[in-house]
Amino acid sequence: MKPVLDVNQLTMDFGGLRALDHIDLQVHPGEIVALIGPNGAGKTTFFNCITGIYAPTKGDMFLTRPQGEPKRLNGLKPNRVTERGMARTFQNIRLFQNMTVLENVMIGRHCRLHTGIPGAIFRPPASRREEKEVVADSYAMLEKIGLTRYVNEFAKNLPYGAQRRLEIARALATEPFLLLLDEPAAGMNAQETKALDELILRLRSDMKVSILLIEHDMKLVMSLSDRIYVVDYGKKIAEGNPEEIKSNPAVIKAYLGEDIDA
Amino acid sequence: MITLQEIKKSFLVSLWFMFLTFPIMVIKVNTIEQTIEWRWWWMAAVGLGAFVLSFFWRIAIARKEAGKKKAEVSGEEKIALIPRLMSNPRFYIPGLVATVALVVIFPFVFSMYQTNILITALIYVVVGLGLNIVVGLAGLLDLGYVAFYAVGAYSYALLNYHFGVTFWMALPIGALLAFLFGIMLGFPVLRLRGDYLAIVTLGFGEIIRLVLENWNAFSFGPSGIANIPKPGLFGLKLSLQQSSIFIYFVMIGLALMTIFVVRRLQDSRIGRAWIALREDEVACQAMGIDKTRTKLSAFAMGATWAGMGGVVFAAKTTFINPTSFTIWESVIILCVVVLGGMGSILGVIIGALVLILLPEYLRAFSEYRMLVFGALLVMMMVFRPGGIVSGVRRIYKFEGLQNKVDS
Amino acid sequence: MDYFLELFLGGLTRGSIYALIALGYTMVYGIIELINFAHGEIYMIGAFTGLIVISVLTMLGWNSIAIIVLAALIAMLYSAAYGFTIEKIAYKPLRGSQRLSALISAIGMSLFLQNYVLLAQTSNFLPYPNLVPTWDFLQPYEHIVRSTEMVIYIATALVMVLLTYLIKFTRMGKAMRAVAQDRDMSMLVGVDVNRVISFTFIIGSSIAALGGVLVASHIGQVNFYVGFIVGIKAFVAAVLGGIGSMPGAVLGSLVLGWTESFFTGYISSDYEDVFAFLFLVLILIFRPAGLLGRSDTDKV
Amino acid sequence: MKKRFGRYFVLIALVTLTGMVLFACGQQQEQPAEATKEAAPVEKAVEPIKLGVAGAHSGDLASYGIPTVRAAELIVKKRNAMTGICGRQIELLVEDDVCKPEVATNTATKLVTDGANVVVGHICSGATKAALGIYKESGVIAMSPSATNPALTQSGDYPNFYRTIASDDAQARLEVDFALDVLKLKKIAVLHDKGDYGKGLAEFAKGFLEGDSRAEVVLYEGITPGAVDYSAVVQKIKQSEAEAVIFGGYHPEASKLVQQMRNKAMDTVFISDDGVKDDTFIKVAGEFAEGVYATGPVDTSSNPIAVDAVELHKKEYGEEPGAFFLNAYAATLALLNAIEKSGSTDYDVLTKTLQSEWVATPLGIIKFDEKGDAIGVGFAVYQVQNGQYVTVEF
Repeated sequence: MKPVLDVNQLTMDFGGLRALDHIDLQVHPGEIVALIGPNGAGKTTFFNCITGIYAPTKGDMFLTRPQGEPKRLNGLKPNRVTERGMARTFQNIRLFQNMTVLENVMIGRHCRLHTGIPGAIFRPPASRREEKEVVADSYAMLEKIGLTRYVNEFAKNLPYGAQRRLEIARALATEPFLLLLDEPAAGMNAQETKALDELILRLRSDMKVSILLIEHDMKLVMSLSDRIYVVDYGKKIAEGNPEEIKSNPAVIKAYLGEDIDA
Repeated sequence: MITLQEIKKSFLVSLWFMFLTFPIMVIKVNTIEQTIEWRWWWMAAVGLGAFVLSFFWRIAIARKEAGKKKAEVSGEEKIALIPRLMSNPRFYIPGLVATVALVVIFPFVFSMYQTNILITALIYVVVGLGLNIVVGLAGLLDLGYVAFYAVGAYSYALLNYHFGVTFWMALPIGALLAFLFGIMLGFPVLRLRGDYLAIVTLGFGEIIRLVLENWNAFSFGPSGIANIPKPGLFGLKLSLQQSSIFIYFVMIGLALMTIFVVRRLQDSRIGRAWIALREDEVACQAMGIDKTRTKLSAFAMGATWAGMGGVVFAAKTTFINPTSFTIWESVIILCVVVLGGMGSILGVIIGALVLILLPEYLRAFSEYRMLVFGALLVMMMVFRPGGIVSGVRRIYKFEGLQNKVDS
Repeated sequence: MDYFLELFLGGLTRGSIYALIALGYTMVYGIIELINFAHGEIYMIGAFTGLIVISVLTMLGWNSIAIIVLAALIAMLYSAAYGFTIEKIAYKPLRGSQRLSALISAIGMSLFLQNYVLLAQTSNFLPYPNLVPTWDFLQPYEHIVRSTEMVIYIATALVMVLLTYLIKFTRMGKAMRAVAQDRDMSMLVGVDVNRVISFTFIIGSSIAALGGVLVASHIGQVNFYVGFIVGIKAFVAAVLGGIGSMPGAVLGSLVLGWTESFFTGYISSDYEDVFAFLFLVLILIFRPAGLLGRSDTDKV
Repeated sequence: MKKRFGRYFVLIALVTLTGMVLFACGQQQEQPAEATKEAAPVEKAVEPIKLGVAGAHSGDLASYGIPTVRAAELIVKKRNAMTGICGRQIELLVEDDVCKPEVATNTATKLVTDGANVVVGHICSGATKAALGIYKESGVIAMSPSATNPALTQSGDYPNFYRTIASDDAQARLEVDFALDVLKLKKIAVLHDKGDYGKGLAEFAKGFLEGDSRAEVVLYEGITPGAVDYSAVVQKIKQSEAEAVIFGGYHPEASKLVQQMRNKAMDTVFISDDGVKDDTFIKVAGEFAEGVYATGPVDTSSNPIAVDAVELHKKEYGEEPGAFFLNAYAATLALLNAIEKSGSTDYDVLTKTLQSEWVATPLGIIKFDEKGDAIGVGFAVYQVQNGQYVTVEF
């Protein structure tokens, strides 16, 4: 089976600084892959390269819809990448603050709809039907994620955990087959993290979506991920399933630093 | 009750203003005749005025601060008076009848002068709603909006002069030309944000005015184009009174169409994309919205209404020259949108009516007219920063699956 | 070659004049991100105050050097007072609200000040006595550069140096830079933000007043409307250089001055302003944050 | 759909209803004058003659509009003290149009609605063109003291328009003839201030010069009013080796140009129009004004009416009269005289009287031709000699 996401020799330089150094990474259909590493290792930069926000210095990126043909991502603008089926969330929440929860999710539906300006003005039956669908689909998404309580609330008034889940709901509204989660559990307490764990597993099974996850909460990473990539100072230092990573000396050194006496 | 402490503060304020306005107010200098005139009683007037006004100012500011704090504390979105009135049916049905009645009888009851200034106000409603799309919905600060207004006006004037195009043909052509100009002037500014966008659009507005002013062969330069025909009614010869009444109803129709279309756009997919663009450009693009197309569509749709407004403006004044399309026009249209209430159709309508009719009714103040107008602008903004109809952006209220849009 | 030199100096004069006003725009914008439309009027009020002081002093029979210096100082004092008062009335109450409201308030204040001077003084152009003495060492180059132009160059350079010193090496300068970066954070670490903002308006306004007095004596006349056009041009220059950066404002002003001067000289003055604006658009397309502006890319 | 749609009407109604009724009633005391021609002969009723005055009273061109208001005020005050005209007091309706066409239409409509019988104004040619259509349809005669655009009279579109100032082409013709015949100049630069007055005149001058083999137009440029510095344009004039500059525009720009030219040690002859033939020009330009030629209405300062008018102005307002004051004084006198002689404010009667009766004004004894231009108002060439304008006989 061809990998859903295939990244090889991805390199990114900011002036003299090499943020990413020849990274290879694959995500297979239905898989949950984690990308971990200390702060400043280049994880978010990696996300920004594959979603088109930055243009990488070197390296190729391919996205393949299950049973589809690989499509090259280099040079695509972020909205084209999302249309191709790879949606993302952000490390610091970027919701549309003065729009309601439902409207935020409806924005996610945008690239799947077709009503243009004439359609909006004259509202032919097709556009009217599409508007009804948008509302129904968005509400269904909120039900899946469990946010129907806040449907008409402004995004800025939501509690922190709910805002995180709204970002995931909005990303899923674009009907991706690969979901990028950028530290979804950041700032969450244990009970919220556990709920998030179940949610992500449920998403994988219900929505048939593979997930690439950046996360610092090791318990969550170990319990969720099928495979883990570890990066440090822009270089890949380890790859494998959770058990291998737990015992990998390079990972321990990167995370916990040298033993004094060793 | 006015405490001693407040009196002291006001006294200090009045001293400060007397010092501040001393040179300009008191010493009237005339270097032509080398004469200097000392007007001490003006200083006394300023002192007294400042003393009294400072009391009102402090009370108003205190009330405003208290109002804001109460809103923050209670957290609930304080729905402004007007939208609350709008929503209960007992009030709006009689209001609806009153509107239609007033709109129909207005030109016959009031004098031609009143009708004329109301036509100007309606033109600014249409143009204001256009700019509202660009500034209010999409959040793109456009200081050169008058360029599209000029495109509309000059396209009608020139087409009529060279090819005898009538008003009714020129209206769509003017709108289309402005639409194209909207896209053309939109492209170079795609990557600009905030004040850089403002200054470049200001530049475009000036470029178009200067080209109109200097390129005599094309636009007849500063001497402008005269006797532009008013809109005809199937070739009938209309007297001045009748034609101004006819233009009035044309404008009412155009304004209604604008309101209808802008509301439709606001509630549509493109409308949401504009609002998302204003909220957060990066997130909006990451969610699959094509930033370029959305921005260009905002510019182009906004420009279309300015084009139509320009065509009617040319027909109404029957003479245009570049001095009518200066930066000041863009500024006034921007004031209409911001003062009325950004993003709210109702606000823009009220903003246009207030900002255009006010200077006319300040005519009684003759040369103090613009002074009072400037002062009112400042006061309106200080005490209603969100605009007259502020805060309530028409949100998409979800009421169960048989969804109904709340106005 | 002589033609080029004179156009160059002409552009330098224009640039220095724009710089004296653009600095005020950039400082105010840097601190509270407001396009201070009323700044052009502050420049005009500075010129008028100078004219009034000059008239009174000439009546008392002072000699010309003392007059121009005192006139400039008093003009700067009064313009600073106007700047301070305007900020307190029209901008301070709007600090929390959306930026566009403050912009409209500035426009209203600009309109108010124009008509205030029109009604208090006169609508006609008043001649401005040129008290800057013609220095003898300039005599042979009289036709290339005049003493008033020389004074403008020196004043601009002096102001630039003083400002850089103020911003870089004084406590208030550090506070201004802090408030420019992040107003709320500065408040948290104990910076009296209101005092800093008032101080910025005072400095910006007094520099504009200095410009007003010097330019009016160079041109030789002044009226209530002088501030509007020059204000817009100075704002264009400030944005061209990268709004918010002091060296940017001066650089932007000089570039704008030279563009206008050379295009007038070599092509045509009919489209002088058109070229200036086209040039601005071109620069902003390639450097969306102006020549020296820091493009604050969003941290994703 | 309908219910939602209706809501918006509520608000338009609310606002227009309250706004209109409140303000409109305030304006409604005088019942709106019917737009149809007022054929009623002047009864002895006390109904006043309404004299409209329209022009720029605020904004950047205020200094060109305010002297006209003062001229009308002075005459009306004087005539009302002497039992007005045929026993009817004169009521002055002063309206500001900021020299902008769109405001001028509102101003004209307001004057017509308030029942103005005749109007002195408007000041700028653009605003005048915008307003004349309204006056024409309402049978109101408008006489401008300053609008010099030739099309206003020669186009024949505005039979109700008169002016007490010669048109641009006559002035341009005089300037060119003076430059070529008297000063025998070969290379001339033509400049203007991009305004409808300045550029209109400059185009005529350029046309006459190009039509004449004796001279050559070495430079034709527009300068930007309100610019901080004109050294670039002055360089260009020097570069073009022009012997003289013909400038179309107003005195603020002219004085800046002359000052910077003399500073660059250029002794180029400077010829300009009546916008510059104004004492303020000499005061502002100071010693740089020496030797400058300017065309202007024939010198009538020795004319007793003119002397009396200037005296009255100084006594009333404490300063010298501004631009086009004498022309406005003449226009007001001509209109009132026509009403007095014909005993009616009817359009046709007035038109006949204006075109037949000679009237004494500060500009001399004048009458109007059927196109609207004043006969007897000519232009003369003046030169600044030690601080004053002196007529140059040629």
